[in-house]
Amino acid sequence: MTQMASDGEERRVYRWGMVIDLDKCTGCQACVVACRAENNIPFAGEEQAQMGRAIFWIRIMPVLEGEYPRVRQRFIPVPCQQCDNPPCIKVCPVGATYKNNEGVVSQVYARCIGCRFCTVACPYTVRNFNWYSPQWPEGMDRYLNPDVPVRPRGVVEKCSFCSQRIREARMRAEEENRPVRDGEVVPACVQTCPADAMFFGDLNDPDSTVSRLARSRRAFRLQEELGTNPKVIYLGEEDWDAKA
Amino acid sequence: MREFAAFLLGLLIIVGGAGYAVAYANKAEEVVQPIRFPHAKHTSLVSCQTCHTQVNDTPHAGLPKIATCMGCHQADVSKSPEAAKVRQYSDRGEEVPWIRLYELADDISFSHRFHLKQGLDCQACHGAIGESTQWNTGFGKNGTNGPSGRDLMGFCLACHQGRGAATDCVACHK
Amino acid sequence: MSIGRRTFLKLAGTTVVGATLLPNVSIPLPSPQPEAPAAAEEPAVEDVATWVPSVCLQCDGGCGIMVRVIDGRAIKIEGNPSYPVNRGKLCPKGQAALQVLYDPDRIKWPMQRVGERGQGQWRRIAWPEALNLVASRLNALRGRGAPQSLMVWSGRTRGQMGTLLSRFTEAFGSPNYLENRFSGADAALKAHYLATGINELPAYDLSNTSYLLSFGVSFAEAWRPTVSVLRAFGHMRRGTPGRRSKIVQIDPRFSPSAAKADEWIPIQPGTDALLALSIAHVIIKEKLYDDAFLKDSVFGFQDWRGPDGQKHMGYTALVLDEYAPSAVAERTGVSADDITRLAREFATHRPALAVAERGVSGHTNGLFSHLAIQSLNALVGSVGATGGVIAQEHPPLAALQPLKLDEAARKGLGNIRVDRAGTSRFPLADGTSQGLADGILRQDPYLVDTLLLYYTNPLFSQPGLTQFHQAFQKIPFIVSFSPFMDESSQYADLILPDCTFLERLQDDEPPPHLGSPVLGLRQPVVTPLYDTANTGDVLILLARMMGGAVGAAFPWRNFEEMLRQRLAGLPATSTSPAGTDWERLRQQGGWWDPGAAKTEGGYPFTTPSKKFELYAQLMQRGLQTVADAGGQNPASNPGDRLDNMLSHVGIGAYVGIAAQGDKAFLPHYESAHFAGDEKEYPLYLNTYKSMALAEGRGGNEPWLLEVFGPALGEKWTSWIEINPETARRLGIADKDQVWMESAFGRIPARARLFAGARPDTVNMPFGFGHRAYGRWAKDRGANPNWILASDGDPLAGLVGWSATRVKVYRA
Amino acid sequence: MRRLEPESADHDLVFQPILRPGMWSFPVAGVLLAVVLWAGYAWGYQLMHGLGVTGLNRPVFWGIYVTNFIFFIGISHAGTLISAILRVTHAGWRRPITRAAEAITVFALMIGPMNIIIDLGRADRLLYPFIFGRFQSPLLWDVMAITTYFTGSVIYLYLPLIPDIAMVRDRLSRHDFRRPLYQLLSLGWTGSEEQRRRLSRAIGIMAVAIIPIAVSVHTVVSWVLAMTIQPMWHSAIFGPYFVVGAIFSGIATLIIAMAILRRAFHLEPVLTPRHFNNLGILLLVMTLAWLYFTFAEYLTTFYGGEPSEMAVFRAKVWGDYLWLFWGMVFITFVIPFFILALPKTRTIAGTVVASILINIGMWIERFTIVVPTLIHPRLPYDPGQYSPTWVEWSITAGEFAALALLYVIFSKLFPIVSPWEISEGEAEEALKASKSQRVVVEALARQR
Repeated sequence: MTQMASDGEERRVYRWGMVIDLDKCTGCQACVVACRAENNIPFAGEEQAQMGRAIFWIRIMPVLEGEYPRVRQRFIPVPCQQCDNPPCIKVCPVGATYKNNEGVVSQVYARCIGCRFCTVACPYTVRNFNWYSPQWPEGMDRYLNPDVPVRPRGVVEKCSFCSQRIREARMRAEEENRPVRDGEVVPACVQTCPADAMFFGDLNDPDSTVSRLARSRRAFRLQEELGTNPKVIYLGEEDWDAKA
Repeated sequence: MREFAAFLLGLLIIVGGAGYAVAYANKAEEVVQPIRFPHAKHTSLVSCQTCHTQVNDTPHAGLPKIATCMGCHQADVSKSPEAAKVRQYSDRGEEVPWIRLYELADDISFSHRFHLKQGLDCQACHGAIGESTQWNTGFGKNGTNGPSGRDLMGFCLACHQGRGAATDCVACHK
Repeated sequence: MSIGRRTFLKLAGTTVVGATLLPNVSIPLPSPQPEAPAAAEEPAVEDVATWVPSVCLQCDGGCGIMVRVIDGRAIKIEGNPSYPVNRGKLCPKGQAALQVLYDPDRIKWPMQRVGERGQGQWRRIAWPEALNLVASRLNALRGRGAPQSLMVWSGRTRGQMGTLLSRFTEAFGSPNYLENRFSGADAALKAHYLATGINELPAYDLSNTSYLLSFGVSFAEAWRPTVSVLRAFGHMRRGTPGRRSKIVQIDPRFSPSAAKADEWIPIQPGTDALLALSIAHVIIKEKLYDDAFLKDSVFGFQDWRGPDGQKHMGYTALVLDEYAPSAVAERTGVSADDITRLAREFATHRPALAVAERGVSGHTNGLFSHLAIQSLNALVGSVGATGGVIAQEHPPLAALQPLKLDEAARKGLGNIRVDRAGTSRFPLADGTSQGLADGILRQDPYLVDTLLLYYTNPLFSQPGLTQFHQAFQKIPFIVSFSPFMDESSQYADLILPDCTFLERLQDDEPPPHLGSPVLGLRQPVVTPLYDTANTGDVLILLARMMGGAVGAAFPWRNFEEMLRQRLAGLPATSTSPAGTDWERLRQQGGWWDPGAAKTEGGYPFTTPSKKFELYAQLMQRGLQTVADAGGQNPASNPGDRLDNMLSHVGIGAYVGIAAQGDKAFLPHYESAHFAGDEKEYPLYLNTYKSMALAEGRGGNEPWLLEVFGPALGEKWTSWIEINPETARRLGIADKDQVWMESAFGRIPARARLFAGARPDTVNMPFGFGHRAYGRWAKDRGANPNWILASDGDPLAGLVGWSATRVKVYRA
Repeated sequence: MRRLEPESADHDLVFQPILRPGMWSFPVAGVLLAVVLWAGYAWGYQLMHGLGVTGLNRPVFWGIYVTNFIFFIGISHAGTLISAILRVTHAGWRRPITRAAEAITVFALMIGPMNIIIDLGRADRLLYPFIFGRFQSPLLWDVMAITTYFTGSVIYLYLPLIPDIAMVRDRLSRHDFRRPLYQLLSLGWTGSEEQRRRLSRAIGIMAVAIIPIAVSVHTVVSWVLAMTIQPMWHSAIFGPYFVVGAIFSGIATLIIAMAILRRAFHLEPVLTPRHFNNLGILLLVMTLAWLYFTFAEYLTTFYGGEPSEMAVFRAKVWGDYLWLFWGMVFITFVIPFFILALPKTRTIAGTVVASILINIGMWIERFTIVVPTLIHPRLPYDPGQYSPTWVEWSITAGEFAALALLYVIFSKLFPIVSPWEISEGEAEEALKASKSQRVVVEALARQR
């Protein structure tokens, strides 16, 4: 999809999306740690973590079913689903969260009043709140990423699809007068995924990897029935099909 | 009637005080650079990039390194006593402790390189600083020329809107 | 920032004075720290990120990393996209490594103990003083003619560090170099050696396997090299169009690996060999094996006749005779139908691969179980073949100067080891921690006077911790090189802190798995934060300060010089510069040569038969050698015959291996022993490693603690998994605080009801229960090592991680 | 028409608290003030350290602050709505209680929205909803509705107060320090025919206008929950359900307040068992209405059996919230129903007991609406848990204390029973020669 810029030039409009292949995902949580390292997410500590105060922009949802010895478990990494019809945005009283023209649901920390309406409205519970001021004990702030701000106490934060990386890639592409190439930009979680279970790219480009995978028969979205229309697409697990 | 007068007086004091506080906060803090550096003298000879060497390659323009200065000032090209200071810094093996005039808030992502590649020139944002003949006239920290802390967002946004550039929050905000 | 470097420079350039025992040598050393790359210096441009290639050391995997450095600060770690091990990917441990570097509780300078052992009272000591202390003590030991009293215990030695440590110990004259690099995997290594003659871990071509029988392998959590295995898993799932490999997880616990497998077989603990051999039974009986491979490349499949004309039993006879599915079904808990089905699937979906790991080797019969499981690969021709066990090539390093031993060293090396490895006690062991605590405690065969600890933390990681704590009290002088105040360092007298792996230069060869040779270059991404020094440099300096034959064995000025000498042997390849091109090697992050892999065309067997030996002649000969030298063991008489040793006098008496004669050297089932009376301690304790913490070294990294147990949503603490039915019987509810007690003590635990636990087994992860190791690790959860039996495998002295019975009751 | 001057000594009774304040109120006010101050400290502590000092977490992002918000907005319906309805329907017996009811409304409306401010992560950005407000957010609707309601209620409380304030003004001595206050507030009321006509007209308009506003307020409050797609929140009947609950708890609060005032200010002659009886019958109607809505809500959920909804349903009906839920049903319906249905127990004491139980029950109802849904989010994550901390309990206690304190202060400043309205009623009654009114007058006389 393209849109006309004011100077009459055609400009590519991206629609960022993510595909997570559950058949490959092993629940190793590399994405979880990579995300926290990239996005300056503080660790909560034992007491706070046990209270459910640890902030994760992506987390592993373990779904355990069955009884011994017929047990089944799936690991589902859940980042912000980047809904096309996000329930969180509607309820924000101050416009501190919005969907940008590339489809990314962003949070404006400087605007957020911390009412947590969006966190309760999100059917995926992927929004996080800063209950306390973030802390990096004794020099651990040295690893903070200067491309990502540190969020103050009292505001909501969430997965941004690593917007700092997208911005970087988009600028590089614009400087070179070309569109962002497929696979040129990936969030930290996708970059590290050891089993290659995660993909990221432009859903507006029908030939991109994510578009291709999103058309898979295995493709589904979490809680599709809610009509939120997420841009995080999952690929289901397969069976080994030899007749037993 | 007297109450009304008192009320008006009180209102005046509050509004006036607030106005003064705002004005005071925005008053350009005059910066005394370690070397009295006249921009105009240099820009008539060389381009901005000659000294702000990083500007084409990185997000930052970069403050001149002493080695850059010494490229010209090795020889006694200027009789100015200020120019002699450059050599003194160099002899001591020190960098000139330039004071940065333009600072962005922590949550702003800005790339000089990108904006230059879009065809903007330095003046578009930095105004007439290159023409300053005096070393410090009017150019204070977050000063009155070019983008300043006062309404930086408005300044950026006006240009972005005019050129059809990105106006999305996360295009500039981290 | 640069205190460390400056102090060390001073030390290196100073004449060592005041050490009366030392020759007065002046050692002109340049900086022991190699120049850090550009990023760590004054940045050429401000605030601009540079990416410094290095190699991760958060586990044994050895992944290539790129570290983003801004203004001398390490900001983010990513995988190195061109590194063959991980191809740009990284696991959570690698992602969290910045918390190793910036841990506020690191040891910041050399320290000498001032209080009682373990009290944690220290004084800062200068490097020269500290090194003098060690050098003079060690020289005195040699002077007394007791160099064997030095023990060097190392853990994660990578590349030349292992060489350096063992060379140091040997040049010094002590036989007591103990390296537990692959704790838990050592049975796989030993079994691989006995069958192929290659004394290292086998390499598996997982990506191309169509059918994987995984016996107790935590492939999704802790199988080295972690990232490579996970990449292979992704490939097995969806990497090849039209093929989705089947994975069968044979494991008492429903681990994440079992969750990701296509089928889970909750086997009776310790009976893996029975299952493997009955699968073999079906394959042989139904003639599903690879006839050509068996004929050409396998020794001992059929009955055979030795050079002396004596007839020996072969694999076929044993397997057909003893291991029919119906005969093992009840003991393994796997139905005969399932066994038959698995056997048929395995044999008909080639390339098929059977692998075994910690879950199997943790039992006292682990070595034999490994032999049995490994034999399945020979049956289907998966040795030296695509999708099977592949030969591992190594980087061609230049040789070091041959070691010249002096008289004192030769004399010292003539002693048996403290741990009795290589004696009839542990005849097939190169080194073992099983008998070690006992040996140290009883000072039998002699006193251990000085212990050097490098990258190992036995007071946390060894079963039988109580005994080890007592043993450490008996050692007069302990030196630790740890950068962290771990449990063992707390017992040290002197700590000479190493840099963390992000601050030091090192080479790194990943464990076998790719087939092709790789040599990674770990380089400092930032200048050392504190007054710490690369142990490689310290060791060389120490040796040179000691002078004499020991000093002469280390003719290099520093570790970098030694490294460069060895790397000079690397040729230029299509993907890498020659080893002499140091700068380009650094920019690339290492040297590798994918072209050198041999996935096809056989396997370089070095067994007596030059074949894959189902009948392990190496075992037979190894035991014979020990038996012939019998005098080393007080309990055995010179001239003991092997048979005797096995059955009566020797090993049999020690450990009770039931099999006799030929059967002992063939893959067979030995019943597993469990410590603790079955009536009193009715539950098996199954221990395992998790992805986040592995064996516990990550316990001081909050990022990892906070994502510890994804399957049950646990974090920051450890737990035990109990079958809900069992828990109900014991009156235990979910999240109850309980005691877990074995014959050796009890530890507190948090009970989690888990449908993936066998009713007769409780599962507990390693990684918690530190009593030191910084603010985040200390006093958190429990460490099963306190209640584990210290026995394990009788032949090679391997540790029995799951050989203990327990009972569980509410606290 | 008889001039409405307070020479009628019957009214002295209601002026007593103002003209001759008893000392008893100081210790009571002192205790209440202490609780309020403690709550202030707790809030300060929370502002200093962040919302981490509460028991809130992920996924239980909202807790008893929001519960309190809904509860207080609920009891605010005591007031204005009831008195307006009664006024519009010309229920004569309303006269002595309208003032008490309207005051509850205003004070509850002062305290209720405070909870939202307390609950904000960034209280310093309090004005952002006004500067950057987005009308698509139900929270903004709340801001609008509550502001309107509050303004309306204050006016509605104030208008009938004007003549009373004037009466107080005229009774205070010239040197009394309070006189200027009453002087100012009485807006120069002289009781002229024109003034009275205008006042009566204004009150009439307000009484009609306030009813839809009040209904809309609690509807909008319910929509804060109902507009999300969360299980057992996303319900179409939440609007009326909450309004019914609000009126229900409002009446209960009014009964409690009346009983206390009756004793404290010796208003037995004015606030008679008849008032309690009438309100008791209203309460009985409301408890049935409440039960109807609750039943409809839960039956619909149960019958649908949608998994995420059922997770919450189970938690409430036979899970972790079993005791709270059934306790709530027991004390908001079962016990009050029997008390209120039987004329024998529909006494002052009986209605007060029922009202106290109902208010506790209604608070629990708000809690069991807010929290269990959050504890069982749609995605089966590690389920949440929530136990409020001392900070939250302190602030909650402070809010109830503040309500009582404001009430005490109000009752010391203004007639809590409107002499003017009663007189107005007397005038009407006189025309109708009402019997019941005479009873009151006689009672007043007896009392004197």
